[in-house]
Formats: sequence, C-alpha cells, structure tokens
Amino acid sequence: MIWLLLAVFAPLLGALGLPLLARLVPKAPARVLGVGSLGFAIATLTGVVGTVLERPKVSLEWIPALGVRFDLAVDGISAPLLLLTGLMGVVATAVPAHIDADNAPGAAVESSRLALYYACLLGTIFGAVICFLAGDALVFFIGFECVLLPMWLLIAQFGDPAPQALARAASLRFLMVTALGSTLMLIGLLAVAASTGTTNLQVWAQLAGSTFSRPQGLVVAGLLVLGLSFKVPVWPLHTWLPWVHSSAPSAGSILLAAVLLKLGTYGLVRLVIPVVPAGFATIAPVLGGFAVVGIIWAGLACLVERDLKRLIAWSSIAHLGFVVLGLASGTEAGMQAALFGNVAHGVISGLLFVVVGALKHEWGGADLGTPHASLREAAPHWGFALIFGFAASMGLPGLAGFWGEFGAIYAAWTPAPGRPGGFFVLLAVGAAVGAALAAAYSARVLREVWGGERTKPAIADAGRIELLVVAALVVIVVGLGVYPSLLLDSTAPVVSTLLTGAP
Amino acid sequence: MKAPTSGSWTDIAVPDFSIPWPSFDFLPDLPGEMSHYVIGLPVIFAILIWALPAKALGRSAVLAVLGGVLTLIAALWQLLLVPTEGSMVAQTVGPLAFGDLEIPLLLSTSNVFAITSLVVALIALVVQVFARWYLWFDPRYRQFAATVSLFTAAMLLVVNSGDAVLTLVGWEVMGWCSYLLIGHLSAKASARRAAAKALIVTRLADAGFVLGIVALAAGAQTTSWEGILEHWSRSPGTALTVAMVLMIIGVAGKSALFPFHDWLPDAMEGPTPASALIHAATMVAAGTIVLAQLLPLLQSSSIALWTLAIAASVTTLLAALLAFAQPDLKRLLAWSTVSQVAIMLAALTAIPVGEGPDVALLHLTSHAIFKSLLFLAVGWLAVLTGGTVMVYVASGVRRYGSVRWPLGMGLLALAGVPPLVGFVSKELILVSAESGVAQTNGGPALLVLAAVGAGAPLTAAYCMRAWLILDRALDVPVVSATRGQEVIDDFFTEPEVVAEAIGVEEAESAISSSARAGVTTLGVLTVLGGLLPFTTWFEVDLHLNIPLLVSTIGLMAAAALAVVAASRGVRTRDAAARLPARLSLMAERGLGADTAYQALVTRPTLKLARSVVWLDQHILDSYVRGAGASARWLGQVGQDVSPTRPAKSLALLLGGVGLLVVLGWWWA
Amino acid sequence: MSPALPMMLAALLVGAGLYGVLARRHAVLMLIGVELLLAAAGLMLVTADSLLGAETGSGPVATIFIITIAAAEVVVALAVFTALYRLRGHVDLDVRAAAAEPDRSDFDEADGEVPAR
Amino acid sequence: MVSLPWMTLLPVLILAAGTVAVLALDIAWPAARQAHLTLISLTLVAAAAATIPGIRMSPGDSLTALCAPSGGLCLYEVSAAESLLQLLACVSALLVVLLAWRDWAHGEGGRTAVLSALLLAATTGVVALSGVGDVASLLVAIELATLPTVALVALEHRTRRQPGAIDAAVALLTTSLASFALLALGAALWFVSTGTAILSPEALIGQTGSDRVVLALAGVFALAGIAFKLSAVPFHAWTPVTYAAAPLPITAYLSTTSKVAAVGGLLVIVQAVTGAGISAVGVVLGVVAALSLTLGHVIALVQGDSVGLLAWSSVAQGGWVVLPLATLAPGATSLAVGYLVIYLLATMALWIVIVAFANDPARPDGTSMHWMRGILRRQPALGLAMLFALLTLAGLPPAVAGLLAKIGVISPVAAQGFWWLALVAAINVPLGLAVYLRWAWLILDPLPAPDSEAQVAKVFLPPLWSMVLGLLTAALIALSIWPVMFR
Repeated sequence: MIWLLLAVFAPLLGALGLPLLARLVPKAPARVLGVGSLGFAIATLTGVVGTVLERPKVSLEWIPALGVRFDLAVDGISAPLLLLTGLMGVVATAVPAHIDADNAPGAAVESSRLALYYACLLGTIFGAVICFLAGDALVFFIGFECVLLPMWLLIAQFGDPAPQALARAASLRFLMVTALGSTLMLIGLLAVAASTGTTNLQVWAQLAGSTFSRPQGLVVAGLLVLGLSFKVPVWPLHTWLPWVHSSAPSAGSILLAAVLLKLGTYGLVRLVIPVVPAGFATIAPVLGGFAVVGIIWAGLACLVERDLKRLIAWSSIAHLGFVVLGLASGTEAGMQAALFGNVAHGVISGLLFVVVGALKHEWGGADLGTPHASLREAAPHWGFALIFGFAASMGLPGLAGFWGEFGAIYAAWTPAPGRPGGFFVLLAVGAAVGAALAAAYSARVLREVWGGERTKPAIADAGRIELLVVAALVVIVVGLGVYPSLLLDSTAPVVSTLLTGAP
Repeated sequence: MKAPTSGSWTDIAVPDFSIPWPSFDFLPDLPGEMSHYVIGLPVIFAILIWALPAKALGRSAVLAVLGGVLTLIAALWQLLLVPTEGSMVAQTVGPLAFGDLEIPLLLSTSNVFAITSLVVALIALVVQVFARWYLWFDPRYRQFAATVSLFTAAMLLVVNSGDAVLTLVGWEVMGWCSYLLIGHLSAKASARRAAAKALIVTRLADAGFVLGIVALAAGAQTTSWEGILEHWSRSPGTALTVAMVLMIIGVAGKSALFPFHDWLPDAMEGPTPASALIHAATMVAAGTIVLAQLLPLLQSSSIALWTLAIAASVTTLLAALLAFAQPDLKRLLAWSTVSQVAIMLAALTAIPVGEGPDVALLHLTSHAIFKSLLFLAVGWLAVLTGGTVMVYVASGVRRYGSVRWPLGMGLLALAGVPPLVGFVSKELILVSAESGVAQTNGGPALLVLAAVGAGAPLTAAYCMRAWLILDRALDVPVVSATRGQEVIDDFFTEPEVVAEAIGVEEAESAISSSARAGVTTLGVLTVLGGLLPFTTWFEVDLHLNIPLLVSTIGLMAAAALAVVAASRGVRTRDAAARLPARLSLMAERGLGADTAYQALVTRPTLKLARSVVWLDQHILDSYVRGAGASARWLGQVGQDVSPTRPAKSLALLLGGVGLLVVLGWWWA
Repeated sequence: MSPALPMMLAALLVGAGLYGVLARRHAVLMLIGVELLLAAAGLMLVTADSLLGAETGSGPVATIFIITIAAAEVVVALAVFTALYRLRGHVDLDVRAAAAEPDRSDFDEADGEVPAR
Repeated sequence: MVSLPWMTLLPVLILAAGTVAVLALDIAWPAARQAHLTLISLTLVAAAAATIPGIRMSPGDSLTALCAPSGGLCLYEVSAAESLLQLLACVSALLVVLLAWRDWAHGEGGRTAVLSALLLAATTGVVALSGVGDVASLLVAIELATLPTVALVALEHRTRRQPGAIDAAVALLTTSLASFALLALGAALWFVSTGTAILSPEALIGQTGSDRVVLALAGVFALAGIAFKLSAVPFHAWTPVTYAAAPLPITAYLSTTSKVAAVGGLLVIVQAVTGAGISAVGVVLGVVAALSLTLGHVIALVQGDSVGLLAWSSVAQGGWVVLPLATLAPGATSLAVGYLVIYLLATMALWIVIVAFANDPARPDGTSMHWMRGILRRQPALGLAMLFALLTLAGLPPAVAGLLAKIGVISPVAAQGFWWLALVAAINVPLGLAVYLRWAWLILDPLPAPDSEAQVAKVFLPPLWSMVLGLLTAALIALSIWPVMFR
C-alpha cells in the first residue's frame, strides 16, 4: 500500500511542489530543480516497482451518484506499462531540459519556468500512472485526461523555439484531437456504465458484453474504438502526431511516444476487447485494415521525411499499427504480441527520442539535409544509440521490437474464428511489407546520419547521464528481445482471461 | 556416407572406404548442451569485444581469436558428441506464451549440421585471424571483430536451430551484421550505399520469409521445425505451396538468387575478410540450410520445387556468365558466389525423394572452404597490389609467389577440378540430379542437371580467365596507350605506380604469420576436403557416373582451352577483352539489375511515398486543419449574424419557437 | 356555450400579438403585441376553467396573476422606453445597439493554424 | 384550509421581508448606504442558511407548503436539489453584492436602496421559482426574477459603460416580454390540456391521448419562456448585447443567479412533462442544447473581450446544463444541478477577477483579455485561481470537478442512446477547450508584451475579494477530490 501511495503521490507532489519551491526560493539553481524532479521520478519508479511486486488493491467510495469507486489495482497487463511509465519518467526528467533562455530575462523567471517544465513532466507521469492503475473506467478516463494539460503546456511553452506559433498550434491540435477522441470514448464508457450499472472494469470484463444487444454493442464498440484511435493513433486519425513530435521538447516526445500513446492501446485492451467483444469483432477487420494501411502509409512517409523527429513519429504510427493489428486479430497470440509490441515500442521510441532530441539540440535542427557530422565518427555514443534504436525499431530479432511485429503478423494470418480469414491474410502480407519498409527507411537514415565522411560540424557526444539513460534503455531492449518471457509470462494469464471473459 | 547401390558400367559405386570414427564418450559433461556453447560463445565474445574501450585494438584481437578458437572447440566437441542418427536437442529461452501457438525455441543439431557448424566456426576463426592483419590500421577494428563474432553466432544459430523462430532470429541478425560489415568503411559513399542496398533487398525478401514461417507455423500450431515437418507432411496442399514459395522468396533474397541477386556483388564494398565471411560460410549459405531442413516439404510441392529450380538455374548460369566479364577480381568472385550458391539450392530441388539434403550441404561446406580461401587470398593479393581490379592484380601471382599456391588451389577447386573439394561436391550434385531425373517428378531435376552441367564449363572458363590474368608474364611491356584505340585493353592497363610503390619482399613480409597460417589451413582443407563425403557425417550416394564425369571434365577442359585461346594476343591475357566493350560494361553493372531495381522498385516507391505525404498533408490533414479553420470561420460568421437589434432578436426567438414546435410536432 | 368561439378568439389574439411583436419596430406597439398574447393566454385559462368546471378556480386566479404581472411589466417597460427615448430620441427597436460592437482584440496568435508544409 | 408552514417557506420569506426592510430603511435613514448593503448581505446570508435543512434532506424527500387539503398537490415543493438551487441563488447574489459594494456605496444619489431592493426582489423570485408547484406561481416567480434585473441594468451609472446600458436593458426587456408571453401561453395550454394548474406529474394521471399534442405544445412554449434566462439558443440574442453594456456586477448576476432561476424553472417544467412521457419535449431540449453548445463555443472562440467571451460561454454552458434534461431521464435533473454548481463556482471566480481588472483605473476598457497576459508570472495566486476556474469550465484536469460535471451531464445522453446528441457533445468538448485555453494561454504566456505600463502593474484585489476567490478555488479543488455536487 505504501508503494502505491508513493507511486501516485510522488509525481503529484513533484508537480505541485517544484513550482512552489521555485516561487519560495526564486534563486534556486536549475540544478536543484533538475535533481529534485529526477528524485520525484525515481520515487515514482520505486513506488511503481513496489506496487507491481506487491499488487495492492484500493477501492474507495468516490462518486456514488455515478456509481464510481476509486479503484486502483495492478495486474499482468498494467504492470509492464506501469513500469514503463515509471522508467520513462526517470528518463524524461534525466535528459537535459534544453529550455531556451531567450525569452526569460531574469534568473528568477528562469527557475520558475524550469519548475513549470518539470512539473509538466511529473504531471504527465501522474496521469499515466493513474490511468494504468485504474480499476474503474471513469478513473481511467480521468487519468487519461490528466495528461492533456501538462502535455499541452510542455509542447506550447517548451516546444521547438524556432517557430513558436507552430509549437503552439501543434500543442493545441494535440489537445483538440485527443479531447475529441477521449470524449467519444467517454460516451462509449458511459453507455457501458449505464448498461452494466457499474464502472468497475473487472465486472465489465466478466459480463463480456452480455448486457448489450447486437447493434448496441456495435455502436458502443465503435465509439470506444474511434475515440481511442485518435490517441493511438490509427490511420487516418494520425495526422496530429508527426507535427506534435516535431514541435515537442525531447522529454515531451519521450513521454508522448513511450507513455501517452500507450494509453490508447491499453484502452483498447482494457475497455473494448473484453467489454464489447461482439461489437469489437464486427469492426475488427476495419480496424485491422486501417492499421495495416497505417503501417504502409507511415513507412512510405518515412522514406521521404526530412525531419528526423517527425520521421520517428511516423515510425511510431507504423509500430502502433502492428499493435492494433494484433489486437484486431482477436486471438491470444495477437493480444500477446500487441502488448509486447506496445511496451517494446515505448522503450525503443523513448530511446530514439532521447538520441534525436540531443542531436536536434546539438545540430540546431533535426533536418536530415543540413550537413551533419557522421555520427559514427563524430559522436560514437550517440551514433551507437541511434543505430541501435533503428535496429530495434525495424524489428531486428534479439531486440524488443521483433516479437511484437512477428506476433502481429502471425496473429493476422490466423485470426480468431469469425473474422474474415482471407482478408486478414492480406493484412498480414501488408504488415510484412511494412516491416520491409522499416528496413528501408532505417537504412536511409543511417546512411545519411550515422555513416558519412563529413566531420563538421563537430558535436558533443553523450554526457554521463545521457549515456546512463541510453545504456539502461539498451539493456531493456536487449533483455526483452532475448528473453521475451519476461513480459509474455506476465501478460499471458490476464490475456486469456480478458478474451474468454472468465473471471 | 550411404551404402552404395549396385550400378552398371556407367554408374560405378565407389568402394566403401569410410573413415572409421571412434567413440568419444570419454568427453566430460558440461553444463548445458554443446549447442549452447557453439552459439553462446561467439555472442559473449562479441559483447566482450564491444565492451572494450574504443582504442583497445590489441585486446579486441585477442578476444576475437580466443572466441573463435573456443567456438571452434565447442563445434568440434559437438560434432564428436552428436549421434549418427537423430539430433541433439537443447532448450533455450522458450517456450513462449503466445496463445495457441507453441514456440518451444529448441535447438536441434543433427550430424550434418554439426559438421556445417564446425566449418562455419573454422572459417570464422580464420577470418578473425586474417582480419587482425588485414585491418591492422583500422581504428574501428574492434567493432569489426565484434560484428564478425556476432555474425558467426547468428549463422551458427541458423545451423543449429530446431525452431522456425530461432532460425528467423539468426537469419535477421545475420542480415543486420552483414549490413554493418558491408558498411564498415562508412566514409565511402559506395560502401554506405551497398550496405543499405543489401539490407533493404534482403529485408524485402524477408517479408516472404517471415510470412512463410508464419504460414508454416499457422498450420502446425507450432514453430518447431519438427512439428512443422510432421504436420505438413501429413497435409500437403495449396497452403503448403504458398508457404514454401514464400520461404523460397526469403531464401532467394538472402542467397542472392535472381531477381534479388544484385546486392551481393555490391557487397564487395565491405573489407575483404567480411566478404569472405558473407560469401563463404554464412549469410548466403543460410538459405540452403533452411531449405535443407524443409526438404520433405519442398519436395511435396511441385510448384515450389519448380520455382526454386528455375530461379536457381537461371541464377547459376547468369552469374557464371557475368563472372566471366568482370573487370574486378573480387566482383568476379562475388558473381561466382551467386552462381555457386544457386547450385546448392538447385541441388536441393534435384535430390530424389526420400534422400537427405546432404549433397547440397556438402557443396555448401566445400564452397565455404574454397571460397573463403579465394577471398582471403585475394584480399592478401589486394594488399600487395593495391586493389582487386584486374589491372592491379594482373601478374599478381608471378610477382608475389606466396599467394600463387592458395589462389591457384582456390580457383581449381572453384572450377571443379578433381580431386579437390569443389570437384567432389559438384560431381555428387550432378549424380544426385541424374538420379532425380529418373523419378516421377523429375522435371526440376532435369533442369538442374542441365543448368549445373552447363555451369561447369562456364565456371572453368572464368576461373581460367582469372588465372591467366594473375599468371601473366611479368615482362609484358607497359603500354602508354592512346585512348580510344583499343578501349578494353587500355581499361586493364597496369598503372606504373603500383609496380614501383612497394618492393616485392617488403610487401610479402607484411602479412602476419597467423594470417598466413589461416590461409594455409584453408588451402589444405581444399585439398583434403574431397574426403568429406567418405565420412559418416554426410549421407551421399557415392556413385561414379562415368559418362557424366567424362562429359563434365571434357566440357570444362574445352572451356578452359577456349579461354586460353581467346587470351592469346591480348596484352593483358584477359580473355574477356574479346567481348564487345558494351557487353563488358553491362556485365560490370550486373546487366543493369541495379538500374532495374531503381526503375521498378525504388523510384515507384519513392513516388508513392511522396504522394502519400502529399495526401497526408493536403487531404487527410486538411480535414483536421479545416475543422479548426471552419470552427473559427463559423464563429466569425456567427458573431456577424448574431442579432444585435431587439427586433431581430425577437424574430429569432419567435422563429426559433416556431421551429421547435414544428420539430416537436413532427416527432410526436 | 361552445368553447370554440373563445378559443378561436384566443387564436386570433395570438396571431395579432405575434404580428405585433414581430413586425412592429416601435417599442410601444411591440409592447401591445405582447399584451395581446397575454390576453389570449388569459382568455384560454378562463375558458378552460369554465369548461372543465374546476373547483379551485385556478384558471381565473392565474388570469388575474397574468394581468397583474402585465401591469408591472408595462410599468418597467415604459420606464425603459422613456429612458431610451431620452437617450436616443426614438424608440425604434430595429436600431443596432451601440455597445454591441464586438471586441476582436489582438490575441488571435494564441491559436494560429498549422501551416501547410 | 391551506396550511402555511413558515419554516419551509423561510428562504423566500426572508428575502421578501428583506426587500421590504431595505425600502423601510431607506425611508428611515436614506444616507446609510453601507447599512443598506449590510442589510441585504445579512438577508442573503439568512436566506442561505434557511435553505440548509432542505439541502440536508435525503433524495426523494421534499418539503411542501401550500398544499391542497384534499390531495397531495402542493403549490410549493422543494427537493434537496431545489434547495441547493436556492442556496446557490443566495450565495451568488451575495457575491454580486460584494462586487457591487464599492459602486453602490460610493455612487451618486439615493439609488443604493433601490438597487438593493431590486436585487433582493429578483433573488426572491429566483428562490421562489425553485419551489413553485403551479402555473400561476411560476408566472409570478419568473417575472419577479426578471423584471428587477431589467431595472438593475437600466439604472446603470457607471460612466464607462453608460451609453449602452439602455440598449442592454431594452434587449433584455424585449426578450423577457416575449418570453413571458410564451410562458403564459404555455401555462394556458397546460391548463387547457390537463385541467389543473398544478405542475406535477400526478396532475396528468388519467389523461388520454387526445390532448397530448396540446400538452407537448404547452411544454415547448413553457420551455421557450424560461430558456431565455439560460441564454439557450435561439433565445440567447439578448445575451451578448446585455453583457457587453450592463454594469459588470449586474452582468455577473445575470450570468450566475439568473441561471439558477432558469434551471429551477426548467426543472419544474421538465419534471412535469417527464411524467407525461412526452418525448417531443426531450427532442426540443436536445436541439436547444446542441444549438447552444455549438453556437456558444464557436462564437466564443473569436471573442477578444473577457465579458464577450463569458457571454457566449454562458450560452454554451447553458447548453451543457440542458443536455441531460433532453433525455427526460429520472436522474438527469440532479446531474444538471450538479453541473450548475460547478459552473457557478467557476464563473463567480472569473467575475471577481474581471471586475477587479475593470475597476483598475490603470486599464481603460479593463475587460479586454489582453490585460491578463502573463498574469501568472506577476500575480501567481490570482493567475492560478483564474486558471483553475477556466480549466473547470473547460472540464480539464487538474480541475477534475469540471470534468466530472461534464461526465455527469453527458452520462444520461450516452446511457439513453441519444447518439446524435452525444456526438454533438463530443465535438463541443474540444471546442470548449479551445475557447477556455485561449484565455488560459494568455494567463500562462511566458512572453508578456511590454506595450504598456498598465499591463505590467499589478491588479489590486480587495482582501475580501481575494478571500472569496480563494474560497471559491478551494471549493472547486475540494469538489475535484470529493465530488459531492451530484446527489
């Protein structure tokens, strides 16, 4: 229980306390804030680890009028994502902030600004932790909404300084799109709540949609899937993501890719598949089709994208396409693959954004066309991190990205009974082609950035902290890649429960 | 070996003089299975090397060689322990919880794969030893050594895999390592391009491989090769054909079969030891290993069989022809690899039903030995002469006597001259194909017989050509050619600078004794390897088909003589100089395969990508942007049309009520 | 007595009242239109009451209430109209209010749109 | 004989007595402006206190008064939710007194008593409206709640906004006149179709189908007659005009206390027709809600003045309040009231800040939003309070109360399968975010445009105002953690 409190309150206290500290001690050096926020993030991670090990359950009376209880619990599906959130919180607070000083004349202002920055990071983590802990649909939804404001601020205030209007527009778009999606989801959730008379997710999974007529279930599943698709994002609702990533500060990108996008897929797993199985089965082919279109679409876009951050954003769309495809297949294998791919993408994209964020700072831009030093020679550590990240991102076996992709293709080839088999085989073929595209764009980027004979401009290599962060992520990526049972064994029992509806 | 069946005069059984094999039960038991060591050791050493400081080249080399030696010992150990029948099975990180799909992730090593492992380990060791010398001054030698070690591990994984997923893991890791090795000299734009091309082409084909594995696993509900074989042998059909064709696509990519062949010659951009590894023992041979494991399934689908036979036959002939016209010795070897690997795969299609894939694997082994010998010798020569272009290496073996022996041996083995290892394996393939023709579904075997038979003289021809150039008399006067008169000959004119740059003795003494020992080992094996089919590891039909033998050797001799004849009168003794200039150029460019890739795949894909981005930007995103803009526009319009005069607001009010009443009425 | 006649009269009053409210720009005439509508309501109430024979007499009571409220309304309305007349010199309801000009100040950069690449 | 339980009617009676007392005080002691203001404050506090017993009732119970001896039909009946409305009315009126105190205490002439009496009278109407049980009382209460506000608007004497004050009053007056006429017609039709003046579902027992159309018409007319107070589209046209020109405290009154009246009236009508199961009324409410939401948000999106934005935002917020009622579901009323609670708290907080800005002599035209740029850096507490209020209106965490309120009003729509309405709501959530976050961005903006001294100078908030602002924010935070606004 103490771990749970730590996991929930550490980020919350950090988000509230740091600005207060900056206000009370205006001359507080930036280092104090940085270390402080890192401390809070580490406390969160500790709390999360403890929670995952201890598996406490909390159930408090909250809003009786809406039948909502404040339920927090951990199971095999949420545990990896919680750990991911905790870890990425540490990563995001550990990487240098790179906030530009040009718009802050005084030192006091600078420290309050920095405090706001860290508060936003911790606030996002708080929301995500709540979300993954939630055992109640509305608590999940509130966590889902909690991340919006800090993320908005993070992008709008600390985003790409060059065209600031652009960062603000991107942040606003992020907010609008996600809010639209989450409201659609909310409507679905409320419909389920009305039909089942509770918002407890476990009860929902046990009822397995038995309270719905067929058209009702279809409408509800459609709403939920549509709403979550904005967040995931699924093609064609993805257009916000590249923009937001290219504008966001690197810590923001890390959290966005590694944690926030996971909320969408986690929502599909928690709120849709077990809750309205029949409705989901009906729309699964469409969803799977969109996912595969997204895989190929994003892969193609990566072939010509000039902005490195945006390119990684595109690749995220492709990877989440695999996750969604796995879910759409409706089999245990598919869901296992999806959950694995979800976590793997979190770690890998986090790693890539750490690298690319630093590179963007060093280069003064993330455009592939500007003359960049060949990283392999100029900054071997960054170079290694980049090539490793892309290797993992293209699904190289032995690294984490592989299992999710392979599993998704397998699952699409053998969809659950009732799904159109031939169509899903086509989807599997499309996904495999998309995986080849990943190799093509990875090779393109590495050829352009990693190898090369240019040695100017010389850039600084990774610092000690950054190196530590990269090393930790590399170890995780390799660990998951080499020993996938770490994750698969955690999710397997819950997956079979969710799919069969048995308690 | 296998007990020979009785034959006629045309088909003489070779007397059984199989080498006796003692029992090795006295070897101590180690924790885990030997295959763990075989695969694990190179991985561990790769990590150890990689973890060294960047400048620790010496220590890297020590670790690299140590790793190689230990791996070799492990492979040998495994070979000694492996039973003659059946296979050794070992656990890995599996089984994985993947719903209905069983992923046991077992390793499984049988006799023939154990010897293949040994060869792989041996060649990897030699390559490591050689690379230490070859890359003496390379600041990135450490990464190279680590990658080679990992590469070896991946190949050994494929060889020892008992599970489709493990095979896929090794398969892809190899592809990635080859990418790193080819692009090792990343300051060169051509190396970067070649590396990217290798990666993209093989990964594209791997889409087929992955789907093939998925299809096989989907039917069998397991990814263990054993389970897959068992399931699909019981239920052949369209699904199996689809799966096998997909697998063949994947194999075609890795093994550089037409139409995926073009990446391999380009891969010459990597350092020569890397080429030796890629071409000889790993990467390209992996396809043969996988299909060898799947041989019964391949044989039960005639469409798959035909697909592979046609692709392999076309490739072997085409590549042999192209090899002949290459102006670069390394590229010649590259094309010869394409040709030889196609022969292995072709052999698989020609094997009679019921027999094992040993013939193909024997050729794999034999090719691994002589091709690595050739590559290392050529690399050695290149160091001495300054390059591998024919103009540089011309008269090479005359000037540097020490490379004469290994190069000569290698070329003879490649050409298939008895009794070298290349001869034995190729001859056995022909024998096997010949008996394959006789059975019911003999079409592919016939095709293979024809292609391999026709390939033999072609191989002999390009080997002879290479030798003639290498062995050119030193006293040929250097021509100060007037350009345009004799284009081809001029193309091969030796630059004076190379001859004068380094004294002969100095250059020869430059090679380290260890590297030389490695080359020598391979040379010895090239000679002794001819005995391999007589060991218990290979179950091959040891027949001596006299007409086949005579005709093959006759054709080869004729081709060689023709080349000799053609080379007369050419100053460089390059028979290919007789070819029209355009043909030569086209051959150098691989018949424009790269251009075709560009035109058929790359450019359309990029065009598609651009249209995708355009669509994304202007269609999909315009809805989003349009929603934002239209909200603001609506707001502005709403603001402008909102009544500000009492009369208008009253009208709005009452009009609204009227509308609502109508609406309510209509509803009620 | 048949209820049709008073009800028809009420309908007539409603029509006239609506016309007064909608079509007259003069404030006082609009006011008269409103009074006509109120009268119609009162008429309906009284008619219905007598028709249903309700014991409580709610209809007439409500009518009296309406009449009273109408008086109060007229007082306030006339006061406001007088003030309007003093200020503007007319009581035309179809004149744009002075203060209704929107303030479109400077902060629209807050949500610039993402430009096309 | 009709019983007259004083305690039940106490909130109304206190306010009515207070009105009389203010006028009496004026006669006795005309110069004592502070005394007037104190008196009405005390009256409002007392009335608020008198609502407490009603609020403490459990759901389902109700306090009744003026009942017919024969049956259970009463002219006055309050449930817990309606008592809550009464409390809200008193509290918000109290806040208006606070905001107006300086003007009324220091303004010219003997208007303080008149203004005070009018304010109390209007509030009496609002409080009474929550409890009315029959059409006649409804008519009286609503007019009592409306006419004094017209006078309050017209009696403007703040020089800065004076030219428009009469226009504001005319706009409000004409709308209220027409609406009253509609309400009267609706009441008459109700009586015609049901034969009773009592507005309760029980009145409909025994009704046959023939009069259902008339009944629906009565419902629609009655709704139209009340909806103008909620600024629901298409009855909203007066809102921007009046908000722009009326004195700010009175505008605050219109946007807070008046809304309570509107909701009180709506609840009475909706409860009455719900029993009849007249779905047409639900559809009409749905259309009104959809129109209000959409129009309110999109027009608020282009406002540059804080009052203008609040005007259109109140249109949109009216839509949110009506939204659950459209389902005619039993629990919907308490959800609407819950939403209203949150809306009122946030809006009152915003009004405090806006009036403070407007009162600041350094800022001519102090209601323009650009004055608030970067306020968070200069006055963090004020900025945070504003931010929290705006986030509450937007329904975005950390203002969970606002989010829960939105969840509450959407839930019956989703539960009853009103998909089209749910879709409209879904589109309007991001629109609302855009509206309020534009403002929030100004508050947060790290880059102050240093174009004038006034912008950099701090805004003065009287200590009491700061305290109230703090209380309101604290209430919102408390409701975020422990959301008791839904009963």
